[in-house]
Formats: sequence, structure tokens, C-alpha cells
Amino acid sequence: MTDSPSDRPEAADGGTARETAPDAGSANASAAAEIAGRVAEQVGATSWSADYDTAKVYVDRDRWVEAVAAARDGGLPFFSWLSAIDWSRQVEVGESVAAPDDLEERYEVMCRLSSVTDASAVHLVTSLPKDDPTIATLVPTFGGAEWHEREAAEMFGITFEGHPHLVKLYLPDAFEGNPLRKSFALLAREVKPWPGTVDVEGMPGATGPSTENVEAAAMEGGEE
Amino acid sequence: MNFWLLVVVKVLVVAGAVMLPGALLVIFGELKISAHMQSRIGPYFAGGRFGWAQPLADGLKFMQKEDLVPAAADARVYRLAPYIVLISTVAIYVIIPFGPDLTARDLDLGVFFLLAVSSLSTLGVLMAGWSSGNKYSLMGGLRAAAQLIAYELPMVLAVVAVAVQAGTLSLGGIVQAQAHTELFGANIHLPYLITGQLLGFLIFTTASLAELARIPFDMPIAESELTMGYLTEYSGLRFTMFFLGEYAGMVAFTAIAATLYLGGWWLPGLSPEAGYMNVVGPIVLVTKVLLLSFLFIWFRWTWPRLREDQLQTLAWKWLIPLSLANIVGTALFKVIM
Amino acid sequence: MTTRLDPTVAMHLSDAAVSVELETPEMTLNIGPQHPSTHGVLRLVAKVDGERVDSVEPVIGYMHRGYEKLAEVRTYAQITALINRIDWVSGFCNEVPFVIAVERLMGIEAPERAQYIRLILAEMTRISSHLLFMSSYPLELGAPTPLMYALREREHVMDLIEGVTGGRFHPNFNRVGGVKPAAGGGSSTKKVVQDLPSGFFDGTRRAMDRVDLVCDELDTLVTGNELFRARTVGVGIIPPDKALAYGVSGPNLRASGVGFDLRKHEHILPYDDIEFEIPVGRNGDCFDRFVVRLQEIRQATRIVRQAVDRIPAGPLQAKVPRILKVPQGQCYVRAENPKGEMGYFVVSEGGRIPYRVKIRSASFSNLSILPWILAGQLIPDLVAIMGSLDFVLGDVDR
Amino acid sequence: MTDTRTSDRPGPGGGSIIPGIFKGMKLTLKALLTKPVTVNYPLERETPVPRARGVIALDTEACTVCMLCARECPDWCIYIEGHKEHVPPATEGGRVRTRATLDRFDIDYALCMYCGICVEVCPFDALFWSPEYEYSEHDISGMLHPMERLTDWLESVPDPPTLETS
Repeated sequence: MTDSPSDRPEAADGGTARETAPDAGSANASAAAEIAGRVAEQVGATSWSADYDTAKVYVDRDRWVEAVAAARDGGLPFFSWLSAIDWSRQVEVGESVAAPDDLEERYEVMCRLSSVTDASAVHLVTSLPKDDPTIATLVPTFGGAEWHEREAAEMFGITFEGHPHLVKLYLPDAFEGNPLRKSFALLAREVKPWPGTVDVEGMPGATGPSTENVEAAAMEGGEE
Repeated sequence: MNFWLLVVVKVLVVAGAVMLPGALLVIFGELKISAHMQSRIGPYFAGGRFGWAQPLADGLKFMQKEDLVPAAADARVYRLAPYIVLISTVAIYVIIPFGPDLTARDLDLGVFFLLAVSSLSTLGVLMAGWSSGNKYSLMGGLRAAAQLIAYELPMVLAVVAVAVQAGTLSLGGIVQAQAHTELFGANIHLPYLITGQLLGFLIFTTASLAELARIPFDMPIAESELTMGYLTEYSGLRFTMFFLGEYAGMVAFTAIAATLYLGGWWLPGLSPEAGYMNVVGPIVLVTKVLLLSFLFIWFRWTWPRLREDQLQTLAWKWLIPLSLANIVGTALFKVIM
Repeated sequence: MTTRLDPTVAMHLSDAAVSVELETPEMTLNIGPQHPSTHGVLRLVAKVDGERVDSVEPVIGYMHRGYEKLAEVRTYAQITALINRIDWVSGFCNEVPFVIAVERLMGIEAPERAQYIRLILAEMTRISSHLLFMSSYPLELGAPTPLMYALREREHVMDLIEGVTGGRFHPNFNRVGGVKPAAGGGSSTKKVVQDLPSGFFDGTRRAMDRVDLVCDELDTLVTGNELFRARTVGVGIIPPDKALAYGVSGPNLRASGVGFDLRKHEHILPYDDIEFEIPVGRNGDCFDRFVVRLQEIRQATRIVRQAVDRIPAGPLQAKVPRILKVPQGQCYVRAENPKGEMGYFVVSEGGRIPYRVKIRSASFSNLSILPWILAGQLIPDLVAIMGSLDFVLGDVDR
Repeated sequence: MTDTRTSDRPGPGGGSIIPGIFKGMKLTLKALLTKPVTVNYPLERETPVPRARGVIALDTEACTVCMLCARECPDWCIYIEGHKEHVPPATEGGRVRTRATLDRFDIDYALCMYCGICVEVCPFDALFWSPEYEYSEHDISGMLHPMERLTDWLESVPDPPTLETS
């Protein structure tokens, strides 16, 4: 069993589906739950969920490659994508997590496989601790994982062990930092102030023509 | 008159009065015809109506541009290459007969001269490609060389058949021979296209398309692959020379094709000896040249290009055997008739 | 005096002279980032031996704009405006899966009329994207005229898209809960409803007829041309298992004989009400990839005609709170973009902006097969194969 | 799902004796003889559709300096400054009302990505799309349209199109 983060349903025996999206496509949702359950059994997963029609199966980091291979052989041969999420309490720019105190800081690496005969598809998810973001590569399993892993490596600083050519994909070679980490500040948002913070109302006591005008107008109004 | 002075005058007349207007006319034709074939208007403003002055304006623009020589280039060879290409093209014009007496020089070995001189441009292209110091240019130059060599052969063999049928190597003589064709004892005064050289004509046109590096055989310059091949680094006046050479070459090759297969300055029904042919002849020849050029332009704007190996296959496996067969056929034909 | 050699020895000697390997050193050829056939700023570092390509290493990222990071600092409405620039030739199709993902997270469903408008505009976008391919691909093979014919008719489709959305390439017309309901009007100085403008249905039918006609023209001019066939048939074959392993999707996958189309499987737009076929190739070569797209245009005109006939009346927008707050959750929605599977994995932590958006773009995966497929090909075939994959650099780099 | 295998289709040249390459030539010849479709731009112009997003026009009278557009703009390309003015009461002894007045309303079209969010979120109908498109500049600083210029665009705002009845 892996660690069980807050947003993940706890699996008692093989897995239970959390209540899904309120009304939209509940038929799909149950289909997603069915797929998630089936794949979880195939790959020997710790738990699974099917919220919002998105089937997710959680596996251990040690069993990552064999789980992906098992899912592929179990009828999901199409490699859709691989990426990661940085779950972090400290967020430099953008939205913070809803309950930072309950959050276990980690990287989630996920890989989406799908069938090409029906709509079934699944996200295989595994967690990496922040201090040791390494995981085995999927390149021997899926040739297409090469670019996706290179992207995840440069964006999150995750090391894919055994990757044949783990160099930067998008970023220049000299680039430092991992842009999609939550600790990476966005320069564009640093150099320019948000226009929304400027208010029309001048602060009391502040100098400047606009404030004076307002006061002058108030005086005139009072006299009349 | 001094011999050398005469040569200079003749070259200037040929280059200034025949080649340049011919090339400009074909360039304009290409611009306008391609545009309308693609539902476009094409040149519109230059010169007032129809954009007739567009080729001139383009030429003037190119002349004003900087003449760049890349640092990695072999400057002397790089500078010389366009002249070689242009001169080899101008030399072809010398032997084209425009009328019974309108030939700069009616050589007895005209056909031989033609084939010798036209392959000179290969040298210029190879020089350009190699000296540019650019990998794309080098590949373009190599492709051009391979292609020109491959197509020189079917072209020579196709022309040999004409020479066999006409019994002369002089271009003027070939026109006269067409005007006096006899088949099976009957006087059938028709061009060789109809009287026996249809296959030869097809081979010759295909080979000249390849020599001119026009679609479907434009691999040496293939823009989407080699970014204009051996022309990549050229700019300004030197690029203009290549450009002009290309179209002058097109006029030259169509004129040769017209002379060899379509009766040149002569038309069925006209007397090849009459004096008025010196006036009518050039008009007839130019019309034939324009019709053939239109055909070339039409091909270019309809077809995609072939691949280098497919081109070689076409040349060595199809055109050369066919042209050999054509010679044998012509020889038999000649004996029988 | 000449020495006479035994004939067999002489033969062996001449054989040996011929079979000496011609040592040609490998040349590194940089194709791109500025090259006519790379559709933008893609660079291929090719090791070539004469005309033969030994290996290719694509270098991407010249167009990387970091959409996934940008999405983390933008509200959902702002992201919609941004993401139609990912694959800029099929802008509308990029918006659809994203807004549907947000709708699912919020538990909203768009009204039927809005869904039909989405479907019509998505198919029109598919037509325009494929027509662009129809134009650029023959150009790469040296035929410049199909370009003009395809673009000529594409113009009519673009005009229709612009008439509805106000944008030709970047419609920004999808809203969470439907399509753009109203915007600043004219001199009336009132917000006006952004429903389909009058004349849209007739104009659409006319445009579809013209598109069908140009498909016939392209069939004659391109697929029927022996030279085109010589360049494409049997060139650049992608076997189905390789295609799946590399995540190649869309027409490229279908050309390899895998008849998988998300329009039939993902019920995010009302495709179930509409009859259409999925063109599938057999060989997975460049020719099949071209023909599959050509046939898809014909199917798309068929879809648009049916959708125009049965579009219901009704509102354009479901009830949506004025300030868009998306409840906590993670949702992945994918749709059949003209280039392949386009998907968004939206992770919300309950605010006005998402916690993370993973963008799965089709061209990225489609292009990742390049090193495998280009090894051992000729340079002209390299151009032919690359063009046949129909990628957009913005969609590769995001 | 119907499986239309593509490679088995005979080409247009397949059924007849004329090779496909010549059929294509017939097509280009036909185009040569028909009228071109080009709109000769500086001489002829197409009328943009009424909804075309060309340039944003501003109605300063309607603007209340609420800053919504500037806040919602994904590119932060709208610069607004304003102050409050106290308007004398309309009737004797009435309340003094305050009114927000614009000092500055600039849109930097070098940054703008023409998404139209500002026009959409404006609660007072002060922003409009005009289909005008000819405002390119030699210098990038010219792309910053000040308030006066934005107001001038107001004239070119067309009436909205009539809607399809279905």
C-alpha cells in the first residue's frame, strides 16, 4: 500500500468508487468506475477512483513499469500521455491547495492509457516523495514515453531512471529550474503589477491630482 | 569586317535582341499563367496594365541588392559560376535558325555543337553548388550533376534519330529536310513530329525538362527539400543571371525542340525557299516556342516533383532503351521509305 | 607486352575492385529551425550519408510558450482565450474539451443548441484544418497549385466561422455552460445575443457544396496523379502497433488501419444523432494519410449538413454563476481534434483558477515518432513523411 | 462504423485510359480560363462581418471606471486611471453624488490578443468591437491607443447582424 493522500479515496478491499460528478454523464461515470476497477485488478493496484468520468488507478512506485505493462496488455494499448503534478503547500504563483495542512507534499506521476476499440481509458498514478523524485522509465514499454518523460523531467525535476536520452526537450540547455514546480515563480507576473489592485478611490491622505480633485469637488459640493 | 568584331556583334544581337526579350516574355508568361491557373491575378501594378513590366521590375530590384559572397565560399569559383551557366545558354542561341537566312551561324555540325555546349551549364551548376560552402547547395549541385548526366544521354540519342532521318547535322538543314519530307515516294511535307519522330519528341521534351530542372524534375533546386539547392546562397545580380539563364535555357530548348520536331521557322503550306520566310519565319518559330513554353509552364503548375532515384530509374530504365529503340526504328524507317 | 591473366582471376579482381566500400563520411545536416518543410520552427539534426538519412534528432521548443504554467495563473475564462492558440489552425476544436472538462467539474451541461453550434463549428474547423493540409502537403512534394484551390474554398469556411464567432482563427467562442451568450452590440449600445447570424444556414450549405467540389478537384489533381502516387505510396509506413506505442492519434492512426475516432466514443458533443463514417487506411503510408484526411473532409461536410438541418432552438448558455468557481476535483476530457486526440486534464482546488492543467496535444505525440520513422529514409522522403504527419508547431510545443 | 478502406479506391485515372496527370492538367486549364477569385486588396476591399474583432471602441460616457475589463484582461494590456468627481445635486438641497471620471484608458494593441473578454465583461456597455483593421504602425509604441483614439473608433462600430430564425 502506498501512502494515501487526502484527495484520494481509501481503498478498503480492492477499491471503492467515490461519489461521482453530480449529474453530468453519470452513465459514463459508472463506466469509468468499471474500467478503473478492472484495471486495478489487472495491475494489482492499491486503490482506484473514478471521479468526473476520469478513471484513476493508484500503483506503487516500485511496481510502476510492470503495472503500466500489465494495463497495456490488458486491452489499453494506446499511450496517450505521461505527466506529473506537483502537490505543494507553498505555491509561488496561482492557486493554492484548498487544505494545505492536510496535504502530503509529493509529486504525482501519471500516465494515461486508452483502448482503441471502445471508450475505456485509465490514468495510472503513482506518488514520488519530494526529496527523491525518481522513477523507472517507461521507454522500453512505450516508445512514445520518451518525449513525455523528457518533458516531465525538465518541468518537474523528476529523474526517469534508465531513460536513454534524458536531456532537456523544450528549454534551452542552460536553463535552470523546473518551471512547472509550484515553487517556480512566473517572471511575467513579477515584473508587472496586476491592474486590478489599482482602485479608483484615492487613499485618504494620499497625494496626487486625483485625490485633490476629489477633495475640491467635495468642498464645492458642500458649499452649495 | 574584322572577324572578332563580327563575333561580338553577333553575340550582342543574339543576347540582346533574342535571348533577353524571349526570357522576359517567358518569365512574364510564367507569372501570369501560373497565377490564373491558381485562380489568382498575378502581377498587376508594374507597368500600368496587366503588370507587364513585372519581370523588368524584378530584375532591377535584384540588381540593387547586395551581392553576397558567404565567408565559407570559394569566392572565385562562386563568382564565376553564373557566367558559365549564362554563357552556355547564350551559345545555344547562336545556331538557332529563325529563317532561311536568319542564323547567327549555321554550323554544319549544329546538333553536335548544341549538345556539347548545353552540357557546359552542368559545370556551372556544379561549381555553384560546391563553391557556396553550404550543405544544401552542395547536395543541390550533386543532384543537378547526376540529373544532367542521366538526361544528356536520352537527349543525344533522341537527336541522333532526327539526324538519321534528316541526313544532316545542320539545324537549318533539318528544317529544310522536314519541308521536303518524302514518305514512300509521296511528298508529305510535314514536320518530323508527325512523320516518324513522335517518340523522339516525347523523349526530347522529357529530357529537356530534366535539363532545365523544371517540375517534375526540379530536385536540384527543390525548395521544400533543399531550399533552392545550388541557388541558396546567391543574391543580387548573380542570382538574376541564374534566373535569366534558366528561362533563356527554356526558350533555347523549346526553340531547338521546335526546330527538330515541329519544323522550326517553317510551316506546312509555306515555301521554305521564299524570301518572305525571313520575315514570317521568326514569327512562326516564336509562336512554336511560346506554345511549347506554355506546355512546360502548364506541367510545372500541375504536377508534383519526382524523387531523385525515381528520376534516375526513368532515365536509365525507360528513356535510354526507348531512345535506342527509336534510333533503330528510324534507321529501318529510313531504309524502307 | 601485356601479361595474360587467367580469366577467372581477372573476373575476381574486377569484382573486388567494384565491391570496395566507397567510404563516405557522415554529414550532419541541420534541417530547420528555418526551413520550408518544417512548418515553423522545428529543427531536425539529421545525420545523412549522401541522400540517405541515418538518424534524426528532432529539436523542439522554439515555440514553447508554457501554456501549462500560464494556465495556473489565469481564470477559466482567460484560459479559454489562450488555448485556442495551441493548434492555431483548429482553434475552435481546442476550446471544446477544455470547457467541457470545466463543465463536468461544475456539474453543468450546455444546452442542446449550444452543443450543436459547437459541433458545427468544430467540424468546420476540421474542414479548414484539413484543407490547409491538402494545400501544404502537395506543395512539399512540389505541386503548388492544390494549395490555392484548397485555400480558395477554405476561405468560405473561415468566413462562416468568423461570421458567428468574430474570429477567423481564434474564435474564443466557447464558454463554460455553452457558447458566448452576448457581447457588446453596435450603435444600440446594448449587449446583443451572439446567436447564429442570419444567412448562416444557407451560407453553410453553399460552402459545404463548394468544399465537396474542391475535394473532387483535389482527388483529380493530387490523389489521381501518378507522380504523387509514386512519391507517397509505400513511403513512411507506420505499423499500427508502433502508432499506438507512440501515441499517434487522429487521421495518422486511422491511416494505419486502426479505426478509432473519439467522436464515436466520447459523448461530449451530439455526434450520436448524426450519421457519418470513419475513413480508415490500410497501409499507413503517406498516401493513406492524405486520402484519410480527404475523406474526412467529405464526412465533415456530411456532418455539418445534418447538424444544420437538425439544430434545435433554445438558449445558448446554461445557468452559470457569474464568478466562476470550480469545485475541487480532477477531470480529463479528450476530443477528436483535426490532428488527433486533444485532451485537458484539469485539476481544480476549488478556486477561480485551476491548480494544474495538463494539455495533451495531438501533434506532440504524432511528432514523437519522427526519429523512429525517419531513420534510413531518403531526404525527399523525409520531407514527404514529415508533411504527411500534419503537425502544427504550436501544438507540439504548447 | 463503416470501414472505408482508402488504398483500395481506384484513383480517378484508374477507371479510364487517360492518365491522372493529364486529367489534372485539364483542371488547371479550366482554372486558367475562369475568372480569378482574388480580392485586389488596396483597390478592392472586403467588408468584414459585423462581429469581426478588429479594434476596440470605447464610449467614455458609459464607462464608470469599474476596472473590470482591466482585471479580466488575460494580457493586462488595458491601462485605466480615474478619479471621483462630486456632481452637484440636480435639485436644491439634494444629495451630492459622486461620479467616477476617466483620466486614462489605454489599450496596448501590441499586447492585446483580441479575445474580447473586456467587451464581454463590461457591465455598462462601454466597450464595443469595431471591424476596422487598418491601424498598423511603423513603431510599436504607436500600437498603444489612448482614450481619444479608442473613442474615435466608436463611429465605425456597425449594427449587430440580424439573427438566424430556426
